[in-house]
Amino acid sequence: MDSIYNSIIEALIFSSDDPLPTSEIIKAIKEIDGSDIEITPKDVEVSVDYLNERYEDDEKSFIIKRIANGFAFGTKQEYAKYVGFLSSVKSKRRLSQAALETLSIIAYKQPITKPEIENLRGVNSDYMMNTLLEKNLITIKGRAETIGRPLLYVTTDEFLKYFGLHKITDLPKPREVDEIMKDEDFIEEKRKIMMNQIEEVIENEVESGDNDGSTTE
Amino acid sequence: MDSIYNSIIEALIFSSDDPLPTSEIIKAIKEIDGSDIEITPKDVEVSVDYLNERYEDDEKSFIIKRIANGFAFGTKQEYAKYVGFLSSVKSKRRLSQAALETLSIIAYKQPITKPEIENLRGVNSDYMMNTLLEKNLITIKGRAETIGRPLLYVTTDEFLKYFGLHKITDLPKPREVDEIMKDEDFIEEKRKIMMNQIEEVIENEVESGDNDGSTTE
Amino acid sequence: MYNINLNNFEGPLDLLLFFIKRDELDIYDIPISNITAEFMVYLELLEKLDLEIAGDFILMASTLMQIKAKMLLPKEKDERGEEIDPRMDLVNALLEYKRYKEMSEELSIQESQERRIKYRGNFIGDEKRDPDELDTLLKNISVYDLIKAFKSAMEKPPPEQVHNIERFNVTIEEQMADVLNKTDFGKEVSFVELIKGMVEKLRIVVTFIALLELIKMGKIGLKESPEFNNFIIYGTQNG
Repeated sequence: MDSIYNSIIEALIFSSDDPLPTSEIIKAIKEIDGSDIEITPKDVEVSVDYLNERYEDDEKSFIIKRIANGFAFGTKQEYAKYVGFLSSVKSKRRLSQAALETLSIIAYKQPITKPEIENLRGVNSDYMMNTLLEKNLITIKGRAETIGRPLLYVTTDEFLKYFGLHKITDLPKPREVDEIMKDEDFIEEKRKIMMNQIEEVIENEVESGDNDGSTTE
Repeated sequence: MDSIYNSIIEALIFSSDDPLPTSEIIKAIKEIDGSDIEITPKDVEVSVDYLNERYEDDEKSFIIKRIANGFAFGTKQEYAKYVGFLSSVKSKRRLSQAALETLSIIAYKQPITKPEIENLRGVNSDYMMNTLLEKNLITIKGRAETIGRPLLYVTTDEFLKYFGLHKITDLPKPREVDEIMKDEDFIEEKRKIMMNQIEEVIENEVESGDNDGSTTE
Repeated sequence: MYNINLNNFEGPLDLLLFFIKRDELDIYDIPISNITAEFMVYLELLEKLDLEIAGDFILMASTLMQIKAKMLLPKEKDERGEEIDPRMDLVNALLEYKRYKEMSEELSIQESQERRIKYRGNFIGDEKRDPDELDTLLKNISVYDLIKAFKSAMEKPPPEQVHNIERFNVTIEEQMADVLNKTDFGKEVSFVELIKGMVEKLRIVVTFIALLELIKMGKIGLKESPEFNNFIIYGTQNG
């Protein structure tokens, strides 16, 4: 096997979204470079071992691992704490879908109590509410006059800043969002009305101007 | 900065599923190794350049790219056809001409309102806006101060990533109107020819590795 | 008759640009009559084939006819007395549109190039260690720890001796509000920090009772501090 296939095998394993089996690697190479290319499963194994030796020599932070009947790149154990920190920060920072849902309910219905939110979402929202409070996206503003006088939640200035809004009334109205969605029927109706209006004008125009007798029908 | 951080920076970028900003790299290192570690954004840049030189020397099939305000590992162009075979590249549909047109207006004039976009394009853009919003290439950011306070649209990091741009300022500059007039046809033709050539190359590559006949359009 | 691919045009401006380019027209001196006629043919073609015509094409048709009509009338003049070309707005719109059309071609090239690159997408092989162990964020503080810290705080000699005796009017409610304020959503304060500057023992006692009350209500939480005999108070607000 030509040594150029080391790099190609590397590229294939790197770019695969799943652990890549030897058979797929061979298939890809034969498909692109021709079925007469001689490459065996053994060749692929040797190539991966060679690549891994190179990564070791070059003190790379990653190697090719054998995972679930295939090959996948992975960072090494030595870097686990750095990598772990990054992923934990990310997972904390990303507003999960549930948090976003809760936040949108508060944003549009504020001031609102926790029981009301939970009623709308149909699930317990303690954790979500705490996350949002911690991130300073919502805050408590007084109590409702209802039984038990539950706390009322509102969004914060931080919330506005995060979403690039000046004031809370700047939030897109549900109606505006609908408007962005294409409403086929509506557009078709509008078209027909406009077409009828202009039809007459066109006819007059064609007759008076470049009158060649062919009018719209 | 200690040279050990080359490997740590490599591991951090390698393991990030989004382009990783310099600030995150510094934060992770300080968090794990102590806030007294001296590491500047400049150090990170130098480190990435050093790593990339090494990948070149070692004939690696991937390098660190500056994209969407951060760093990410990506395959080199030379391996496009092999990588394309593994599906995900070819399955991405290209954006339509109308989508690209709308997107270029938003990219250059952001923040911009829908009426402004429609005025420039001369067509209703509801459907396009919806498509671009769904693809997360644009998003809503606040409202204009003009009458009716229409929503303002901006491009996203996903937009940068999609077009392989590091920062929004990396966009090619639009020509001045006067300039367009001067050499209009010449440039236009040249561009068309270039486009067709690129298209052809890609299509051939995709097709050659793709026997189900579904190609890009 | 030229062959026109009906679906080739993104809008009326695009179609007009096509006419201008095809017939090598001077954009600043568009023969409006011809181009209007061409435009109408196209529009009728669309109608005949029953293709979906956006209202925008129809709108452009009326704009063109308006310009055409104005061209026949005596020219309007601007404030400086110069003649206004009725085609001016259309020309400007065409040029501006062309600008972005060009840019969309640039973007298309970038898109093509970017499609050749694949970013890493499989992270299951990465070794990760949960950094939780690094945090001292542990909730295994008992009331015993609390009392110990309190006792130690009480035993520390106050930094200054104050001799004047005043009516002491600190309430648990006030101290609760103070603590809540200092731990306002996520903010943290250590116990030592909290009682710093409190010279009267009674004030520390009242603050301590306020803390207990808030913990009971679940409005604050405690966690270990790296320092011995101290602890961190943080706001929770889970009602």
